[in-house]
Amino acid sequence: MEITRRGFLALSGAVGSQAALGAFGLMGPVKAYADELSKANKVKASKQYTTVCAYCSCGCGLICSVDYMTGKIFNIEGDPENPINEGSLCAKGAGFFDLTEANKHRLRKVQYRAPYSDKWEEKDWDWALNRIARLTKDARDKDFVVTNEKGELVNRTESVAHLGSSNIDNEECWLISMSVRSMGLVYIDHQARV
Amino acid sequence: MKDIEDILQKLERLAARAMERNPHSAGVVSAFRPLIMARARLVDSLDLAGRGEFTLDENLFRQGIPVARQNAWFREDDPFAPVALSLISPLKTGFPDLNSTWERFTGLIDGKKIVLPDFFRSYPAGGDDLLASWAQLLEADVRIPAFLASSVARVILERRALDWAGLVQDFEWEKGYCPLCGSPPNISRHLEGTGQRWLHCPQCNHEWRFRRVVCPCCENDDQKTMSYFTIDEKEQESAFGCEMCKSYLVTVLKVSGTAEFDPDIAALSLSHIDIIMQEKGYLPMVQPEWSTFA
Amino acid sequence: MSNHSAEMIKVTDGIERIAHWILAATCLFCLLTGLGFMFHSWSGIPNMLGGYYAALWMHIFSGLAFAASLIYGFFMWKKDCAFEADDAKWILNGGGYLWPTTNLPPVYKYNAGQKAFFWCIVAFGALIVLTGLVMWNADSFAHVVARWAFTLHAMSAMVIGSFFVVHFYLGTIGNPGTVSAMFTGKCSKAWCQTHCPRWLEEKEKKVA
Amino acid sequence: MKEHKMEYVKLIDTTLCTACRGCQVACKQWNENPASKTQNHGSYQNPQDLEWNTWTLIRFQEYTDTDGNFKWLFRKDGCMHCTDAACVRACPSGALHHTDYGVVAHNREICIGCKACTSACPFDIPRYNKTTEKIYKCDLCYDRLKNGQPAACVKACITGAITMGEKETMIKKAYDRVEKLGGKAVVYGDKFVGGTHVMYILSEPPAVYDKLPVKPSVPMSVILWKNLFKPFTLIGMGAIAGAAALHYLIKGPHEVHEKKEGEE
Amino acid sequence: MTNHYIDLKNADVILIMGSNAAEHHPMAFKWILRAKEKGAQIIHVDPRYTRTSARCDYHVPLRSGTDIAFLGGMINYIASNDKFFHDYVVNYTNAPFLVNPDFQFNDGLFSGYNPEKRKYDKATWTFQMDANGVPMKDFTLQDPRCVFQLMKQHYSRYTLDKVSSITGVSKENLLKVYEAYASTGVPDKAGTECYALGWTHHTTGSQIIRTMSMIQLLLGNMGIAGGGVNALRGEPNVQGSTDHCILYGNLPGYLKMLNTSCPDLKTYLEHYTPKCNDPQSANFYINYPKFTVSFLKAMYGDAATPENEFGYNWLPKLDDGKHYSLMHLFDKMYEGKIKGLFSYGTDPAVSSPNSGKVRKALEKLDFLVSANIFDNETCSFWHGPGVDPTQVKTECFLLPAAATMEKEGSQSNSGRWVQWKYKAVNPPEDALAIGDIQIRIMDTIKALYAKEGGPNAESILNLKWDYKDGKGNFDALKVAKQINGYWLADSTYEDKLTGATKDFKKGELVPSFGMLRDDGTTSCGNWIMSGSFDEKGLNKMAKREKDDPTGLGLYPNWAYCWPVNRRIIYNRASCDVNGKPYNPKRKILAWTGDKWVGDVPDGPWPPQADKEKGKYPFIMKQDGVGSLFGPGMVEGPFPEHYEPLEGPLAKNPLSNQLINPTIEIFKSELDTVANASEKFPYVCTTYSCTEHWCSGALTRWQAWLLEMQPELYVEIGEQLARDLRIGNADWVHVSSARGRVKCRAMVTKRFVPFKVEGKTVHQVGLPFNYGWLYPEDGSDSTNFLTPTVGDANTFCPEYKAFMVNVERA
Repeated sequence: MEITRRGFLALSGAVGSQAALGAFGLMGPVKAYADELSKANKVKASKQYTTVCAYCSCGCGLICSVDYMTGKIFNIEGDPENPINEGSLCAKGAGFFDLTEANKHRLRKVQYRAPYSDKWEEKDWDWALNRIARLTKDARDKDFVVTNEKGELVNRTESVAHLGSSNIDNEECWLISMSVRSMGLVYIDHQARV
Repeated sequence: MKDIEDILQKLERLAARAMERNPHSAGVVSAFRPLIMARARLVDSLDLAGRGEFTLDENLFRQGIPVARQNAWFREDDPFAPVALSLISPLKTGFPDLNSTWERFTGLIDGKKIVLPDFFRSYPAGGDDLLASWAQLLEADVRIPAFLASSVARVILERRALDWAGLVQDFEWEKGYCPLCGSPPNISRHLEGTGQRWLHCPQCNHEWRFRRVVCPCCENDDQKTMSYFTIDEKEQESAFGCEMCKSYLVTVLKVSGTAEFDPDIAALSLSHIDIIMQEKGYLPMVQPEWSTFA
Repeated sequence: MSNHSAEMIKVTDGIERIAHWILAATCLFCLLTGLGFMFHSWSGIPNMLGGYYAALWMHIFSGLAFAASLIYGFFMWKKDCAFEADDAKWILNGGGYLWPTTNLPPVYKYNAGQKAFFWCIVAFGALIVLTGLVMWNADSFAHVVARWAFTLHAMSAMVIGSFFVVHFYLGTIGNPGTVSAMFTGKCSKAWCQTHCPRWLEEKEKKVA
Repeated sequence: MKEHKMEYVKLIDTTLCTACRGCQVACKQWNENPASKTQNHGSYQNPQDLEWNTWTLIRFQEYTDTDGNFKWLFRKDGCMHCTDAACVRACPSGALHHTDYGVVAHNREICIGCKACTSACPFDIPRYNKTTEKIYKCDLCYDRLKNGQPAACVKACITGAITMGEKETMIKKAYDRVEKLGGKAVVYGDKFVGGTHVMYILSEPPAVYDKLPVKPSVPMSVILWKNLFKPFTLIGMGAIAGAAALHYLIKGPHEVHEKKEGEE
Repeated sequence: MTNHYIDLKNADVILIMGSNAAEHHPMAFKWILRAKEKGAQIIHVDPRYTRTSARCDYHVPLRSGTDIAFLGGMINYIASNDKFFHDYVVNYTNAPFLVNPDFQFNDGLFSGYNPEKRKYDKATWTFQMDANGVPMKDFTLQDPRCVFQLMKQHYSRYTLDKVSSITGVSKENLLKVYEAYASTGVPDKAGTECYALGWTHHTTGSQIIRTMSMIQLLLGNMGIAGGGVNALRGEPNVQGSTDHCILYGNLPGYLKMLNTSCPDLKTYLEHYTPKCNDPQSANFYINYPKFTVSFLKAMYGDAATPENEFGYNWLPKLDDGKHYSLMHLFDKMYEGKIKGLFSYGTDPAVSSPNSGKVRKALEKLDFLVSANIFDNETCSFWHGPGVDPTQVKTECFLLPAAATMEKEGSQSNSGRWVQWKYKAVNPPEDALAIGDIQIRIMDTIKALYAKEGGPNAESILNLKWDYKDGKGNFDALKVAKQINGYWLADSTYEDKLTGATKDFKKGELVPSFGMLRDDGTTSCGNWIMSGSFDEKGLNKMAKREKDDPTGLGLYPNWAYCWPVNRRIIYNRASCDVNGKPYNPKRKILAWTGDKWVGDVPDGPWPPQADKEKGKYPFIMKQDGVGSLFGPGMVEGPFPEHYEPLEGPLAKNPLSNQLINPTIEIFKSELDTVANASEKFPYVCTTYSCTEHWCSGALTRWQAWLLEMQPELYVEIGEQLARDLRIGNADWVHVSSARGRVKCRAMVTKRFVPFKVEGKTVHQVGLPFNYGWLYPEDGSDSTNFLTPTVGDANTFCPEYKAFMVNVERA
């Protein structure tokens, strides 16, 4: 029983054809105003995405409105469909906008501090990744324990540890939990225990 | 129900504010104001027969069959003619240029040349040929009789919808078209605070709640393919656009539940958004009221 | 008219006149701008002066000038305005203005009315200056003090305003020949005989 | 037919408030009021008092009631938007004025910073800013109300302690709630200064809450000032000028008469 | 949580103990207030009167660290006044089981304690088995050796006087709470408990929660709407990170980590697969091998073959009995044995105990890789107070991370609802999602090992690592599907109960963990998350339908709730043995003769009464019933009150065991302890505040939040402040045996002195949200004061009870 979508009430007459009874000129000023708005590109296009708050573990729903041109979030509000918060937010949730890049304290660049130096220097990702891989491999291989004193096969390293985090997504947690174990790390923990 | 005096005053206030806020559409709003007031007065005073005889099949409703589809839209003894006639005077004040047409229309009804029940018997299926013949009688564009018929339908269905609304109160309705009469929405508003999205039906003036990031027309829920257009410095005026079915819906943002709001007046005063969106290539979900007199 | 009676006696010296006119000017200015603030219908005055904000600052500065000149005037006229026994008699007889009377006591320099005017202006002048200062930084005073400052300021304005009109009338057309006292500083001998006979005698005794 | 003006009332139910201060943040966010550098003064209440950039403030109060059980009272302080507002009466330049919806709005352009309102307000709400020389206070988000939006604090409250609606319905809702609560609960706000557009449901008698006047009223000083001295300044001067003129016409000027020889 | 947030509205009595819900879980408190509006009674038991207490019916202050005494008293009250729910306790718990006669308890210790090793030999903690290995039961609960009688006898020592003397709670308050809560021991009443770090931050943390579970079992509150034991956890995805086990002791899905006592897969599976001879016990962990093999297949992909035991020996093994928790990690780092640390999205320099030791330990690192959205005290430890950068050799990397709305993925709230999040915007400039960072780091490391090799390089090289989308970025959907699990070969699944068969092709997704195989034909990254996709690839985590047929707030089609979308765990226990709901008004499940209707049941089997096909409700437990007698715990099958490591008393009023006999004592020179000493006479606890969140590393940077809570403060009772002549808002020093902190004094009526063992004991409290980095003049981490000691089972540090001294600065 498909209800005719288009033109249910448009019993006749083409859509949007302004010509015919222009005699009344009712829409003249409206059309002018519409053109003026479009020309001065006053019409801002945006997208809306649903996400979840990153403070306590209630899991309140949020809707982020993103300006299509600048690609920046300009408004975050409660998600009315989410049955937990039904559109409302607590004080921290309401201030969630301050976690976006609008907060100037957000980290934006890869930073490195050389041994004994007293300042951060900016680096690029490739350099940092290679350096980190080198350090990790050397530290792991140097004290790698294949068998413990009792001669049992253990294949582990106690010289590299991993902390973090219960503030990241499930997929990222699984990726970390699995990849650090493949390297043989045993000192693995995060805030769930704190 | 608030008494009719309060409603009329509210409409008066809203129309005045709309005209002050959007001067460019003041003409449209003031043209339609008498009609809107008349419709409100009629709905309040109309006493339709057969009020209690509506049935509602719950799981049909749950599958998305609106109430009107499960019952007869109109009854033979619905007061089509009196309603039509009482709409003529506001139309005269609103659209003086068409006075001759309105006169002729009154004459034709009195003279039984235009028999309204014929049209409403097969509603909403075609009635195009009937309308074409009325248009010849009226010597006017076919959209005039179409507009008259839809206004009459609006008054009667709005009165009937008040009874139907009671029937469906406690059922979930997840569809994008009106749970009572099945018409797509002409305007929607987002409640301030909770952000709930309420769609308005132009045919029976019923408002129902719908999910936020989903298209009412094709129920597409891929958030990447839906866009929202807002007008700078007028953060309440916006439109929802769906890239899948290329349809749009004028949306008034951040309106508080307790505030005074009339969807019809809002739709008229935001007609510039209709034009902007149609120029961007989107299609309206339903024919805007003002398009008859564009 | 013999030159005798046309002879002009010096009744006020230069400083006295300057003090008087500063006092008068600032008082009038404050009165007008004050009324401008108090009544929206009079908002013409502050707007004429460049808006409420500017008018307020002018009001404050002229208020300070008024205070200075008031203090100076007080010390200057205090002696002559000290009340005497027969001042009461003067008042009882309406000072000769309200109904004809003959037994007016001879007046030294200023009659009882003028003395009353002087003391009222000093009292309410001090009050209006004090409350004005309080109003200037109202938020550093207790609320009840700040609140009543506004009220007393308005009351004093009312009193000073009223006395101002009386003084203006009697100082000009009410007593012909008086106004020159404040312009040229000289009045006719006859004026002195009418208004300040005892002072005139003393003055002539000193000269002689 | 009385032009039925729509009046809103913001009802603050202190028995539902958990002092999460979402309203304080939302108010600052909507009005773009900067945060002030605060210190901990031995209480959760921060900033200490209403300021020019803090228009709403949760007041924390530790209170042991008459029969000894301890209560922690939270009260959202801010402008009460009185019907008969002392500040509007006191304001010489008309910056503070009544608007529709019952809001006491403030037109900052024409405010001359005379601070009459800060001392006149029975609730001690308006705050003066030394640098801008203007006063600041909550305006019930008047621009939002005009758009049909609820005030920012109403939107932010998650326990529903702050609600806003049409005046009569909210007053009825307040009394129903107080009846349901029983005990010493009381409705505060509709019995004085012509009824305020911000009302409280208090769990304790008003006298208990600090900085909450028990019987607020337009202070006598303002009444005297505006109803007596203000009119009488003009009337007084006018009357005396008239009397002088009459005196001049009837009695005539007090002429100087020649002092004849020997005449006393 | 066994239930979830919205379910709180269905409760008749809500006990908030060990939590400050109004301040730290405002949305949960909204649902608690909804219950209150419907007439529920809300009780708050907490050392301090907080904003939660202000909105509860009444507040009961108790001394920090005495929760087991308080709850033990309630068990005693319930058992001795016959308030327990008979039908439920007899059928659904191990109350009727007969315990091994050698099991003893005297003077604070259970049988089998070894003082040197500080461990128990659990041989005597067993049940008497009948001929075919099923525990013997006395359903009349009268046999002195049955669990119920032993429990009753154990808690008979928790008399009102003794409990009042330990906890400092008056007898009237104790009775008031016990009566109110025990009133839910009837079919048509539901009582629930909300706890948080207030309970977990103790050396006896796990046993506190177990005591409450015993109470919920006695009152029949487990598995019903408005019941259960609900943890209001602190972090947005702490439930998810715990499920995927970024924890030393577990593999994703709570599988046990490999240790040296299981050299190969076969012994490992034998060791950890529980067996039960009672046919009516589902003993769902019988499928343990399927979950383990499927995990290994998901990890190593095709490289994992039956021949190499699916890569079992590539994984690292822990030494038996050795632990590698956060406190052990920093202990080893302090000894200089740990060279490198990866610190993602965390701030241990503020949030871990004994910050002094942690910061000294960090200086001994060769390299520190941290990824965060804001800089914090850990990443910048090298220029902290009292640290000379020129002496610190650590190479530090600060990688900019993406915030939650800048990446796609799923997040589990503590009600086990896994909600899908969409990516709204790209992260700023060089910032990347943690997933992207981890993928790039592992790619580089894999390349290095491919080139240069190294010990056990196969483990790294064979790791399945193709989780990138077309453009080489981290693809959350691909990982989510890998977690859900795939069919690795065409196979047909035969449902044992109904006999229906269903065919699946290679590469299709596994619709539920019931279908996993242990022969390597299925892969599943985490068995509890299996079912988050249906076989055709519909992402159930992204579902947004709002229908709620039961009206109890289950919302079955909103997001995905592990396991298998079951919204309330152990929900079979909400019906009697024949499957008829105990409380028809709050019906979440009912047996209609051939199937269950309502929430997803705990397994499809008929109810218990059906002797041959029916199953007991607690399907994850070996015996299928709730454990009043819990031999799984390290410190004893019945929770016993022990004093905190650092407490005010020299002797435990209940026994000669002062502290928990099985906790590990750290012995570095910075781990000093001062129990019952004059120098540190006041009990101290730490907590957070509404305005800040955890270590404050996110909220301290926000002006409007910092304005409301600008500085560290210590809340002191009025009487103590008078004694120490401390005025409100004075600067004071709070010192413990380990460190000292300078902060403001907040003199308040909300802390009251306790009468403990005849002595007046004062308590103070501090938030832990502040650090030296920002705001500059704000003071430093409160955790300079806290001891390095943790719970015996979980090593969760004891932040909530230690001893301090307070004096004017």
